[in-house]
Amino acid sequence: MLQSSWLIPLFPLLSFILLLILRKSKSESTAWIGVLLTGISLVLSVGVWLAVWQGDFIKVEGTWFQIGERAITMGYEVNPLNALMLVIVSLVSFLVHLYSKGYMHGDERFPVFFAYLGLFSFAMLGLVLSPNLLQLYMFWELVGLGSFLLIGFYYFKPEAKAAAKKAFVMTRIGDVGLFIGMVLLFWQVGSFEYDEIFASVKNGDISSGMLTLTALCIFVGAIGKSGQLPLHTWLPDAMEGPTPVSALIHAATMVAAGVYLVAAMYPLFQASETALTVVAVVGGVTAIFAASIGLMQKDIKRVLAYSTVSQLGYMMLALGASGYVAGIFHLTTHAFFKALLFLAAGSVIHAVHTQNIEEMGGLWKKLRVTGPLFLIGALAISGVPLLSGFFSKDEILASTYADGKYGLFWLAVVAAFMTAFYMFRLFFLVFTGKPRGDQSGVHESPGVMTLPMIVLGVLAVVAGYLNTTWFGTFLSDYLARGPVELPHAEHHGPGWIPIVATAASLLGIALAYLIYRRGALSRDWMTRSLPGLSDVIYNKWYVDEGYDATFVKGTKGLSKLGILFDKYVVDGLVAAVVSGVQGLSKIGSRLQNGQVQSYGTFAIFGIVILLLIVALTGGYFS
Amino acid sequence: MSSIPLAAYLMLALILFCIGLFGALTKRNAVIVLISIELMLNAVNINLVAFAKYSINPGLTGQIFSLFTITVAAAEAAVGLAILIALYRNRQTVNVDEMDTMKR
Amino acid sequence: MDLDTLFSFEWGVMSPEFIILGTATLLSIIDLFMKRESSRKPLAWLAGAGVLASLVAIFMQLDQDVTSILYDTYRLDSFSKAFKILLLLGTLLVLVLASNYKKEDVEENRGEFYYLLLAALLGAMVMASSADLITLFVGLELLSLSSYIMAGLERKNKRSNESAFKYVVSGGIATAITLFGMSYIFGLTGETNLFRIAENMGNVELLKHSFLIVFAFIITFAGLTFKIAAAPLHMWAPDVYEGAPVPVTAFLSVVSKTAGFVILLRVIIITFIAAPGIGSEPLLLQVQPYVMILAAATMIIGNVTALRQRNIKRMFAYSSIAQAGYILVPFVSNSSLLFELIWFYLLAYLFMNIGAFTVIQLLTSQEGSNDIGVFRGLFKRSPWLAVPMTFFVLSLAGIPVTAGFIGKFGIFMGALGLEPAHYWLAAVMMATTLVSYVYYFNIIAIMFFRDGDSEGKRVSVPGSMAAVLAFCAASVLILGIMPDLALDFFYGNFDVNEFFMQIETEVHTHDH
Amino acid sequence: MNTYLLSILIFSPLLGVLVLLFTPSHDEKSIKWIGILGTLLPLGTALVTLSAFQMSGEGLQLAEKFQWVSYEVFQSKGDVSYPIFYEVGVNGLSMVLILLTSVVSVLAAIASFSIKKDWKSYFILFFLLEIGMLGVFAAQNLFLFFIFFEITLIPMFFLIGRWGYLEKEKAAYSFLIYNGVGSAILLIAFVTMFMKTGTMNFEQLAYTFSLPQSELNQLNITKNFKMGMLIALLVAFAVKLPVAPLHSWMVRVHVQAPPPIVMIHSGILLKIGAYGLIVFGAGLFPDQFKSLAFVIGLFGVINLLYGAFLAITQRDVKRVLAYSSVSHMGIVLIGLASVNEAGMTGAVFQVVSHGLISALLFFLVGVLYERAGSSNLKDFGGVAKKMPIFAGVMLAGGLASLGLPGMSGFISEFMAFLGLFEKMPVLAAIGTLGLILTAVYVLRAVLAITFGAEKELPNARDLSSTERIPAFILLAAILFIGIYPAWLSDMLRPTLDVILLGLGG
Repeated sequence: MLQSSWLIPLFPLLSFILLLILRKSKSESTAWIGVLLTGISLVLSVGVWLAVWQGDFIKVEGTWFQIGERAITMGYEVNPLNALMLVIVSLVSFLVHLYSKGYMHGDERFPVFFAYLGLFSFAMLGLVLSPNLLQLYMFWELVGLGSFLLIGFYYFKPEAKAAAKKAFVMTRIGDVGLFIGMVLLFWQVGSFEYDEIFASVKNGDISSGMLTLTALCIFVGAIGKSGQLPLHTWLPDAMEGPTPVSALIHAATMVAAGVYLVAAMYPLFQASETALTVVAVVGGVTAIFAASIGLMQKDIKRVLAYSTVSQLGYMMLALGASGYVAGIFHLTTHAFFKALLFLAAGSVIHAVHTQNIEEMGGLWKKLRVTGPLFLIGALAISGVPLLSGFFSKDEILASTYADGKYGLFWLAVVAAFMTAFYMFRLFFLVFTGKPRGDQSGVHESPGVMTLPMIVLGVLAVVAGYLNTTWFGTFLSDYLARGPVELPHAEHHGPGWIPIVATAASLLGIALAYLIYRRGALSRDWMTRSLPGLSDVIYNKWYVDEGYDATFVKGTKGLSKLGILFDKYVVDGLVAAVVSGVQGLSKIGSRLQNGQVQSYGTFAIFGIVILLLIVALTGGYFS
Repeated sequence: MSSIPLAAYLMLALILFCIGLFGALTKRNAVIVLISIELMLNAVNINLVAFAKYSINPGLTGQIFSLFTITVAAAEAAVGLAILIALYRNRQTVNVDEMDTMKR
Repeated sequence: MDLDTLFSFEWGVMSPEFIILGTATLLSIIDLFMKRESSRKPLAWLAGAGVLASLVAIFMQLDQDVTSILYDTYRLDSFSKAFKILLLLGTLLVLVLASNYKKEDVEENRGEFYYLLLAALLGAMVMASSADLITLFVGLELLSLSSYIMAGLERKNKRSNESAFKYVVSGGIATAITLFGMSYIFGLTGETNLFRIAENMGNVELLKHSFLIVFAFIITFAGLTFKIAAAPLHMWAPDVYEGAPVPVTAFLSVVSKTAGFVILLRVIIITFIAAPGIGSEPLLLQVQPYVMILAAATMIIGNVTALRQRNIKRMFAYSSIAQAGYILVPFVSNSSLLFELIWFYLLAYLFMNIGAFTVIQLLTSQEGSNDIGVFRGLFKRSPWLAVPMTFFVLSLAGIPVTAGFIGKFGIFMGALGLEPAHYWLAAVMMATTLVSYVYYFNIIAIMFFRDGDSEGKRVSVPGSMAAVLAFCAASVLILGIMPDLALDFFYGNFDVNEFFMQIETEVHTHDH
Repeated sequence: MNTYLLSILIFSPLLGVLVLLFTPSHDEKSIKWIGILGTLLPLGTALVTLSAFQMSGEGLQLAEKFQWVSYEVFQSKGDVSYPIFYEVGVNGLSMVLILLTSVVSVLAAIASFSIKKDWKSYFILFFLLEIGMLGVFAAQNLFLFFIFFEITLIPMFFLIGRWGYLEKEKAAYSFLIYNGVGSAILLIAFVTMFMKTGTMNFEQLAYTFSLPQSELNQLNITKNFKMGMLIALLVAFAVKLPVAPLHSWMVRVHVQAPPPIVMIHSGILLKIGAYGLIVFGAGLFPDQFKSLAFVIGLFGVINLLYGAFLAITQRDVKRVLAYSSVSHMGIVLIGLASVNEAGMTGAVFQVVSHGLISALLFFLVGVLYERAGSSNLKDFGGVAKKMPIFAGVMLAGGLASLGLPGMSGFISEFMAFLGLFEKMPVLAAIGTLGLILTAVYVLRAVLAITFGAEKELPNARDLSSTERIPAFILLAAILFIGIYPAWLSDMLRPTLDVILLGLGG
């Protein structure tokens, strides 16, 4: 089974190629190609996972090309961590393929969409299977390409174009960090291989300063991909893409790649306390920061997007707080419930043709499948007990507390409260109350769309039992077989932590209920009480504007300056030389005045001057 | 025999040469210009003859040289005057400074 | 000297000169007896035949050892043979140009041009073959006087007149200056024979007159720059070139210039080779910076001023000034490659410049204008004229695969090969070459890029002109691709050491 | 027969010239076909050469040598002759570049279908240009190199000046004068070296310059002399590459020249600069090159950033691409400056990769210009609608240009930076800023054309089948190198090893 794991990414690639060839086909059954091929990948992935569960790992590599004596290798590796990722990715990918069959119905570039999905799946699976940093980096960028193409799928929309560009550039900033970190590591270790890097780290071959530096550089890559502060702005904008894309790429898989990266390179981070702290702080701050923005957004997908950013922050926080298992656990559960939420949101949008929650309301009755599924997702993400989110979030809080990062702990609790609040704000506004827009043609989505949602709904409920103190820590036992030495003793913080967490989320739900369901509190209650703050939050803390005013304007300004420099200094110097020569030419032809006698005079002057020079410099009269 | 030193001849020739040069370069009348050139050539002749007699290595060839110079100068004057006449026929002027249709 | 002595000389070595002299005399006599209205074209053919015969005679002399007659006033050595070939070849091509030269306002059927041309050639050949100041001077004047008349040959053309007059005046002054310098050379050494001058120059007594020596050097050198149209005596060239008939311009820019270099080499190198400078350095080394200044000034003035020219003949005048500057560079460097470098460059220059003037003559006489606009759209109209012209221009600019490049490359070898290398002179040469690209390529641009209103007006090319064009273009290319053809010929037949070889054959007998 | 293979290759385009000379000049169709067939001949010969070429073989292969020009010099130390030979040969590096040349030439010839006038002289010049390019890479001595180098100048001058756009003549002059400056410096340096050492052969020169200083003193070769020569060579090739601030001619050429010629120009001609830097700079004066490495690297980073910054706000897509070339050539310098295997390989990869990518992009721009009569970004939008294949290829080209993995641009950028990070990590880190900026300007330009609201184009046709050939071949080549770089790196390694050995590892 394991030997054929290299085939897993190739099926989606095949799908990409086939569908690109068939791009002009009007038949929507082309979607089945994609579904089928990712389905095969899924089966293989599950098989691989099961094999790994039984303790089989594999690593196969071959030389790709050589730089001098050093061989740059390519290959594939399966270990507990990435086997889990394989399953998550191929599962979500498969479900999204299926879902898109219904969602994209009627689009004139239908096959192209599936082709892009295939490309993305290929890249993401390839990323996960990579046995070395370089290969990871390559797929890392390809994943970005897939994301870019899918965000810009509606290429004729200026917003989509801008969003695609923004996504690519912002993640590239992170990628460059990863690139630097990777290359620096190479010159320290002499290889891109994870094993060798970890071995060097263990042997202490790398100075601690360099360790921190490389870890941080790599973390910059993770920040970019996972939409962490300060490179988060692209992720909400990426919602311009079709909703299934948001579910696949911008919720479940690609954005989690940052978390995966940190997890995959965990020994490196473990070796540097500073790096871990930075990861934790960035994660924690992002969690609450994004959650705060989520409170006031009006676009259903944007709320979910900020929620994603926030949840990814949680994962980073966990990893930074030595909660390796917690982080990956949350990654897993989040993949399911966030994909569910997005697909459900997609179903809603599919029904009402708007993304503005102000124009929805009272959809519970009309969307009998979507509504409950959305509720499950919302409950899961809010951390309501017994659902998956509860367990993973609890574990994160526990590790943070156990790691002694109390400030971040309370930050995370507040974020949990906010999460519950905005999720239920969303739920109440969308599904309850009276319709605020035209809902004449609204009907439930077809089976191809609801089926994936149901699968995800089930998973969102049960995935939490992978790792619980009550039923068994399957996940951490499983991960412990991997190359990463787990931080000793998974933290089981004080028993009051789950209670606090539950309280926070229930409080959030209650508050949302009071405001948006019961109307007990005015909706603009906060706006009125804290006008300045709410303004700032509503405008997403003005980060976009800030970037625009500094980096974007700065770059453009520098560019304009450069153009001026080019025109006036570079070309100006040349022009000066040219006009100098022309001036000489003018003098030359002026002297040629047609008077033969003046020619003679010049000649005589020439001779006399020459003689003078000879007399003065020749040393004849000294 | 003679008390006049070589330097005096040379100075005379130099002065004569400069006078000729000055005339050739400043006079407006083309005939005078041609004559001035003759003056310069004659200055050379003085040089040659003086050197032939008084130089460090005196020799007869200097005088022979001057004979050739005189002959050539005559030919040159003839050619010059002939050209001048052709020019005069076309232009009705012998002013050197009017002969500047070609310039720059 | 009695008749016996006179007859004892090997007059045969002068056969090339005699052939030219005889042809010129014959032509003048035939011209006298020809009817006024009959065409003088046969004269051109006759003249050409004479030049060709003379050329053959020289080729037959190639194996001959150094011979000197008339007390070294005439000597046949490798140097003279090598350069006489250039002179004859140049004249031959100019003759073809001249035979095709027609202008409406000139009375046709005038034969004197041909024998004047031959007379000028004779003067140039004497300059190449003499080692005595007096004969050199006479040869120089023979060339000059004939040229003066040729420049003014279009008697009714004011420009031609003016050109001739300017030439005469400038030439007169230059002659005087040269002679003035020569008189000092004579005065210092008491000799007119170049080799004996050289011997006497080495005299210790002269050490105290070292300034006079350098004075003589500068004056003579400056005077001789007139013929090659180099600074400081270069300013006549644009005006004279512009006014003179095209074949004459071609002659002046090629044959006359070659002759100028010949006399410069003879007089300067032989005379001053042993001359002492200050300290232990020889004079020729010491004056290098000054010659360098002249060379640099010539290159700069020529190339820079050419930029503004709209008159094609004038442009080529400045171009030829610049080329003279390039050829002066080997003089400065005085490398052992001196002779072959100059010879090769002049050979290349001969082909490219005469080729260019062939095209210029065809175009200017058809369009009746000397403006550079005559080239407009030439590629469209007459590609077979435009393409060779492109080769010539590229060669003048020194672009590879043309003879001009090899010539320039050689000059660089000379300039950079010695210790210390003349980097800045090479730099000036390169920089001015770049400037020259602008005006040379301007011609190309006009021919190729601007399709003017004169579209469709083809240029008629007489057969002989086409032959000259083809010959020049082929030579420019072949010498550019296989320069060894010329270099091997040079090395195989000429020994530059002969240049310095003094022949002590006859004993002086003054028994009368 | 093998002995003359290279000469046959170099001069094979002459056959095309010959045939064209006897083709009536109004017969557009046959001329264009002869044009394509004429470039296929060198391609075929190049492939034969490749098959005769031993991949792992070290040193020069298929060498030819004939006496050519001989100056005899009589000096005090005795007769010294200064022979100049006709010497050609290939090593891994030049083989790669010869292949690149012959491929890009064929594609440019196909792209020349859009040429509107004077096809006959166009293709004659085109062939001459190809001779020059092939010769430059095959030449094994300075003299021959210089001659071929200059041979490329003249046809280019004509091709720009006659078939270019509005300000073509100015561009042609710009090209001529700037390159003239470069070749002038080159010539002075070459002749000086020749006169000092008596040889022009690359290997002999490298050997001579590597002699111990005590022996060099006899030849009057000092350390300063070597340094001076190196600086002269660097400046000369910096003009060609081009290195800021000597780049303005190149921008002008890229904007004004006809698209097929720009393909050739940015695809191959600029590469002569890089080739020269490697062969002459690093190859002849390794020690001095090493001591200047920082300066070279600095210029590389400046080039990279300067080009990128200026590309960001350009309004004309041609100018964007032109500045992008400036920027990408910075990566070549970065690779060279690192003076290690990774960097050197990266530099050569960048040469090849940029050759293909820029050829592709300029080809597409040419297509666009043909359709719309404009290359101003403002005039375009949503081209993907009517011209989906065009848009796809353009996007792919853009992505290749910004160094997307799986495409050739990534490998070269990666290796160049990998190299520099070993030696000058801080400088390299500053340089990586360029990677971000590249993404910014490439996407801006490409998306402005293909994405967004559709703007009406007068003549919006997707790529025709003839146009698809060059586009797809180039794209395939870009992908091939990106996915399987070993093919190229194996071919290069023996050659680069020799150079690196001189550089001391």
